[in-house]
Amino acid sequence: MKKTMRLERWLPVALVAGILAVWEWQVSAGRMSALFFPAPSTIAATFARLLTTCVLPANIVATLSRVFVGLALGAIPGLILGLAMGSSSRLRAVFDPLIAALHPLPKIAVLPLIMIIFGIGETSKVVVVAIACFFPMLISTAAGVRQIHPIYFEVAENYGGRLLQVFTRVVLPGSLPLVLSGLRLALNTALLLAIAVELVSAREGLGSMIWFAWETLRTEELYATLATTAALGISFNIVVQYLTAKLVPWQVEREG
Amino acid sequence: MKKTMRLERWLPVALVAGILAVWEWQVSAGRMSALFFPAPSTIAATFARLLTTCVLPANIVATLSRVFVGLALGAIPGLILGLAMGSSSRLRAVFDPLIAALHPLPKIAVLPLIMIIFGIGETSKVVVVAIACFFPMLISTAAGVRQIHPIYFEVAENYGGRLLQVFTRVVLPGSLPLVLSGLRLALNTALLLAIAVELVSAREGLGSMIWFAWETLRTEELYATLATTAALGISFNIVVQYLTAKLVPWQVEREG
Amino acid sequence: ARGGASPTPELAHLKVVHLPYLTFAPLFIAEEEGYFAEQALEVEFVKFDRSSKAIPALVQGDVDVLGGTISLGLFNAIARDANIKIVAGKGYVTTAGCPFNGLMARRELLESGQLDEPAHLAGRRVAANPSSSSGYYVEVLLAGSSLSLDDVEIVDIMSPVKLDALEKGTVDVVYASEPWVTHILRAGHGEMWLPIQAILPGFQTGILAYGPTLLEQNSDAGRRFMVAYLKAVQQYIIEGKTERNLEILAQHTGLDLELLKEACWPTFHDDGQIDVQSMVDFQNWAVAEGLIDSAVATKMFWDPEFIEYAVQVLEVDKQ
Amino acid sequence: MRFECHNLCKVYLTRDGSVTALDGVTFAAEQEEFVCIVGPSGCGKTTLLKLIAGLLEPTVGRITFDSDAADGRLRSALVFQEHGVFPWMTVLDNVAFGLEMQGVGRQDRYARARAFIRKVGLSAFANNYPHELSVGMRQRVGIARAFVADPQVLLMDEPFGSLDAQTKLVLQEELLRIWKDNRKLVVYVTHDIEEAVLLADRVLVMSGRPGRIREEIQVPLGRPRNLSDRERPEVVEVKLRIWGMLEDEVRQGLEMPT
Amino acid sequence: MRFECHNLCKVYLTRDGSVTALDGVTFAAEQEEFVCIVGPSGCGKTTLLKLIAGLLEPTVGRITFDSDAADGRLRSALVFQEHGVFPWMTVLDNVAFGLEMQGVGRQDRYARARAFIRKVGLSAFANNYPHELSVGMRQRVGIARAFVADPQVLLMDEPFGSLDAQTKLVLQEELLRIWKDNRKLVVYVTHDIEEAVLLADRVLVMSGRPGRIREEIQVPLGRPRNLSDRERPEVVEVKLRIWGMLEDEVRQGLEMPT
Ligand SMILES: Nc1ncnc2c1ncn2[C@@H]1O[C@H](COP(=O)(O)OP(=O)(O)OP(=O)(O)O)[C@@H](O)[C@H]1O
Ligand SMILES: Nc1ncnc2c1ncn2[C@@H]1O[C@H](COP(=O)(O)OP(=O)(O)OP(=O)(O)O)[C@@H](O)[C@H]1O
Ligand SMILES: [Mg+2]
Ligand SMILES: [Mg+2]
Repeated sequence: MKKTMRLERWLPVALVAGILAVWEWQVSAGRMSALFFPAPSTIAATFARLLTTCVLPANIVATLSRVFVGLALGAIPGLILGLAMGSSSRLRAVFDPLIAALHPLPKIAVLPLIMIIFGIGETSKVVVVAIACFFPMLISTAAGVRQIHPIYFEVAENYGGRLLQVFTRVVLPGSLPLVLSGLRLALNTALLLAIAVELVSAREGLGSMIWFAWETLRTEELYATLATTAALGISFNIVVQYLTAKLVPWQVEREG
Repeated sequence: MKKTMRLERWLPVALVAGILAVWEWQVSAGRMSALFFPAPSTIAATFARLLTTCVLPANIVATLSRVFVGLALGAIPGLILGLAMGSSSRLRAVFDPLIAALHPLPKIAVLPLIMIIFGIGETSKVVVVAIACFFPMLISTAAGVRQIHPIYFEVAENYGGRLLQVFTRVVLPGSLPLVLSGLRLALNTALLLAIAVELVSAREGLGSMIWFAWETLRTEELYATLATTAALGISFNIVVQYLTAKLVPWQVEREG
Repeated sequence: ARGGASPTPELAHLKVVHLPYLTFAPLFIAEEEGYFAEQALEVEFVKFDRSSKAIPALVQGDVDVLGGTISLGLFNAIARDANIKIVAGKGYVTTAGCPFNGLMARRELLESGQLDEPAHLAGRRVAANPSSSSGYYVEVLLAGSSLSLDDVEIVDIMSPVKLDALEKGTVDVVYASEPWVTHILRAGHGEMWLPIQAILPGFQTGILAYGPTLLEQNSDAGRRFMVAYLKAVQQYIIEGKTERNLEILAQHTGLDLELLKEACWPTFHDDGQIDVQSMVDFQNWAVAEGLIDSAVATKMFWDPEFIEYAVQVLEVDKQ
Repeated sequence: MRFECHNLCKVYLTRDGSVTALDGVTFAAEQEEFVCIVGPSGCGKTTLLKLIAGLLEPTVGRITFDSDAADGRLRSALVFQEHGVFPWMTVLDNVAFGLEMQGVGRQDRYARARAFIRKVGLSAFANNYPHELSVGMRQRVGIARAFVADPQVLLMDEPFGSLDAQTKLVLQEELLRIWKDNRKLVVYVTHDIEEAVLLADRVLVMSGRPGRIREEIQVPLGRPRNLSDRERPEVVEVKLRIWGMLEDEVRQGLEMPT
Repeated sequence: MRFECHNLCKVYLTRDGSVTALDGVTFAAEQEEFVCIVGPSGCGKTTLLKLIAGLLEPTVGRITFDSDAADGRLRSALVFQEHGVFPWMTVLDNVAFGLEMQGVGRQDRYARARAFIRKVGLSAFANNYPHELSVGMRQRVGIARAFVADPQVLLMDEPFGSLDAQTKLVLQEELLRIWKDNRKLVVYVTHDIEEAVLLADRVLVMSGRPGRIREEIQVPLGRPRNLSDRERPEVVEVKLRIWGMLEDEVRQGLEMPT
């Protein structure tokens, strides 16, 4: 089992490596536009340059700080309201239509309004990120609570559990696997939105780098930034997997 | 119970009505900028005008067709891969890093690349929508499959269920509540992205209306379009709730 | 056939980048007045939210004509062997007349004399985009006082927000072009401080560019397009804010007639000429700033063949 | 502590109709009594226990309690037929759950929980999660959880159904000891008629769906009892009587389904 | 159809260590035999059945089958101790599940399922979902599902544990009928020693964790048997012998936990 698992670990790496190799070859053979699809080697060189000149690290820090502040502001309320809505059909009846109405509102399109309300500084950017990651967290969490078997609520009630106790000992752990999948969605959404906001209005961050790369049509910088984003996505996933292993030790893992 | 439920139905309506009333009053008292926060009555009038001149209906159709084509192209593969990844730790090991890397890539920022590959027409727009709604569907579905109690897989195996049978009779129904919550996320994401794409490059659709409203500083049109988006979100939610009631008759509804 | 080179030219279908801006007025007029149709052209307007975003499509041949503001991406694409060229001007900074764009400042700053000269910008908050022409304007302005962009606080915000930020005092100076100049003036919290004509007179703000489809494959259609375009430019220049032009602009920009009448309209050279020197300067600035790799030679980015042809045809027509 | 059930009816609404689980159940459980309930599968025993525990609302009828507790609050503990052991808690936390809800401190509740974990033979598994246990072991967790919570009323729904005969005997003895020493009221549902007779002061025999109390049988045995002493004539006699009653009910249910 | 277990060991890995559930289990089950397995709670009975059903891989050892089935494929059906009834299927679909997996057409499988649903007394609930059933009713769904699948080997893990004595008797008789008429091999896990003796040809007595086969006892009763005839001296004698064996095991487990 261990051995085959190791194979599976390497398969995605091999896949990506293969795609990059074909890409490199196609570009060097002149069959792909080097302007829009610069050779992976060029991208790697750019990546290295951006990394060593600290351009990339500084921008990563800027984006990540927006991601995490936004996540804290959005995902925590999303979690709490999701737990509450998942547990109570009353709260669902009240909030569900509001959530449904607010969720699809285009965040970037209302960014000017948000800037008018929250000012032109960091707050607005972080608020947009928070709003965006609030929803997946809430919807996943509420679904997670609803799939908790009712018997566990009965047990808690039977032993005189009060609201808060039921929350922390039944609702939260029972929905935890789905809270974590909501967290995964929320983290990625936060990153997506942080970048989207930066594309529109920020002087630093991965999004502003992407915008800049497009404005100057330096596509190798664009790809280097996209690769950074992908790397952040992978690290987020590793964090969530680690959290899952730590926080959900009771999860039964099927093989195969 | 019936009676209180009816109360809960009306509570969100009352809430929204209350907010609108305060808003109207604040604007008419000159305490809110009528430029950026036009009075609800103005917005309603604009809404009515856009509706009767068929501007709004035509744009809704344009956006919805992108939403649904994109959803079909994105959510169905997301569902299938999610079911597969949820059932198999091998597939998870292979695809999880790829998914994690691709999910946070900013769709709008890569739209120009997608246009280079798929042309500047409808295809590119729909592809972006599809990519965006693929991920929440996949992640929710996979989480849904993983929370199916292993005993049901054992039963299916015990009775000689083949792969496809296990899929249709265990994996799919067992994860259905979360597939539907994934569908809700996917639908909203599709709408969000359709609008985002239209903001950037489309001559029709709600997104282009919003962009145009900003460009011409006709904020009452902006709000009318946002209200339309909210209404679409509410209808999507109603559809998903209806589907849930139809497709998950075994779901136990806790009261309270 | 009026203005046609060949007697019955084949109908060509062209995709043209469309933004609902005043600087696109000649394109709107050519379409609405049937000048394109006269030239056996069927024009399909393609929307982008910024003209720079259409450059990849132009390079790929997905669109045939790009109208827009000059952008760094255009020069970089050319530097990287993309076959696209500027073929005509589309708006320049006039030295006479009303200001189409410029730096606008908070009214109280102007009235209290805190912003009498460019040097007073030091330490102020300025809304502009450092990697585009508005950043260039600010930098040129500052250079005159031996200051640089580092001496001011640059913020990048959307036009509607500039209105609000001026009112709230969260910015001091904003770059604006019409119709936002009028919006800001109407809102009453900002005034025109330094029109661009005071900073960079004659600067070529707008251009029309062709991609490989018209440069290589169907230059005949490119010529015909230019005839229609310049004909519209001339109508625009000669007639100005006539009812017909107002109607066409209202239709394509979505702006109401009042605003259109009030706003300052951009100026064009009636022969489609561009100010090559201002582009060289702009490029040199960008190279110095590290925004583009290298400046491209004039003949690489500028192809006057089409306007020369069109001017000639129109001359013949007039006679 | 005693309670009375007055004409309890419980109707469940289902997708396409309704199921009448209980129909006019009236009985009283006296102070320090050990009441057993037997009845055919699906007759509403679990429903009745959940009504008493307050987890369900009766459709008709009501339950009244005479509690001598200081706070006037009824503290009952239900041993669920389906165990209801939390998958996300270790055995130790599961067993200590009732105490945790009562606000007992961590040290104290773990100490008390460990004592009962030992009694049900799960010391080696105190830090395991339920999915690592066998079904019978999980059932023992549920039992320990109820015992340790020290409720006034102990409601047990086939508590020893998944246990082997010997373990069952040990735990039955423990139950009787707790009941006597702590002067509790026990309501005990079982399918095992012999078990009912050996444990109870009184056996309530229920009819098939919809459940009614068909008969109340006073068990003619003194205390303390020897639980291994199954062949005493009084026991056998009562057993046979109950058996007979239930037989019609069941045959009816299986041959001519409602 | 017969099978042999050779030196089966099963070790479960847990977060902090491992649990040896089975340690060197060797026995054979012969053609058309009815084998009962008894043993203390947590000794590995369920584990053993899952190994036989192929749902788990043994850590050490192997199981060999002599099948006379045409396709050489073993068709076993396990009645799970935890029922394993699908919440998303009606009773009818649940019972017909085995047939569905075999590719039996809808009409046919529903007809055959209905027959067994009637036998377990659930006709009125054929279109209900499991959450609308009592625990015993759900267990009957699991039993009907196994019966209707008509497997070569019937593996039953405390199948009647949640049923009242009378229903149990009826279903035991049905089981014996099916076993005889269809010449099946039955491996039956139970906690009820009496039940084991009355049903089985041979009773395997397991030791406490880690589970081993402590003794194999041939039941000295002829066929057909009268299942109500519990007081026959041979039955009582064997019962007492098994009881004695298990008693040490259990006392040991409860007093001195591993
Ligand atoms: N949630 C529910 N929805 C609908 N019907 C239900 C529900 N719960 C129980 N019932 C029905 O109520 C009746 C009584 O159920 P209950 O669980 O009380 O029986 P029981 O006596 O405990 O049976 P068992 O001995 O099998 O556990 C059954 O016919 C069952 O179908
Ligand atoms: N998934 C698992 N992970 C870890 N340990 C397990 C697992 N399943 C069972 N065990 C352990 O294996 C041993 C045997 O379990 P099994 O379920 O086979 O017992 P059993 O004989 O069926 O018990 P019961 O009569 O209580 O059902 C137990 O000690 C249990 O703790
Ligand atoms: Mg019950
Ligand atoms: Mg077991």
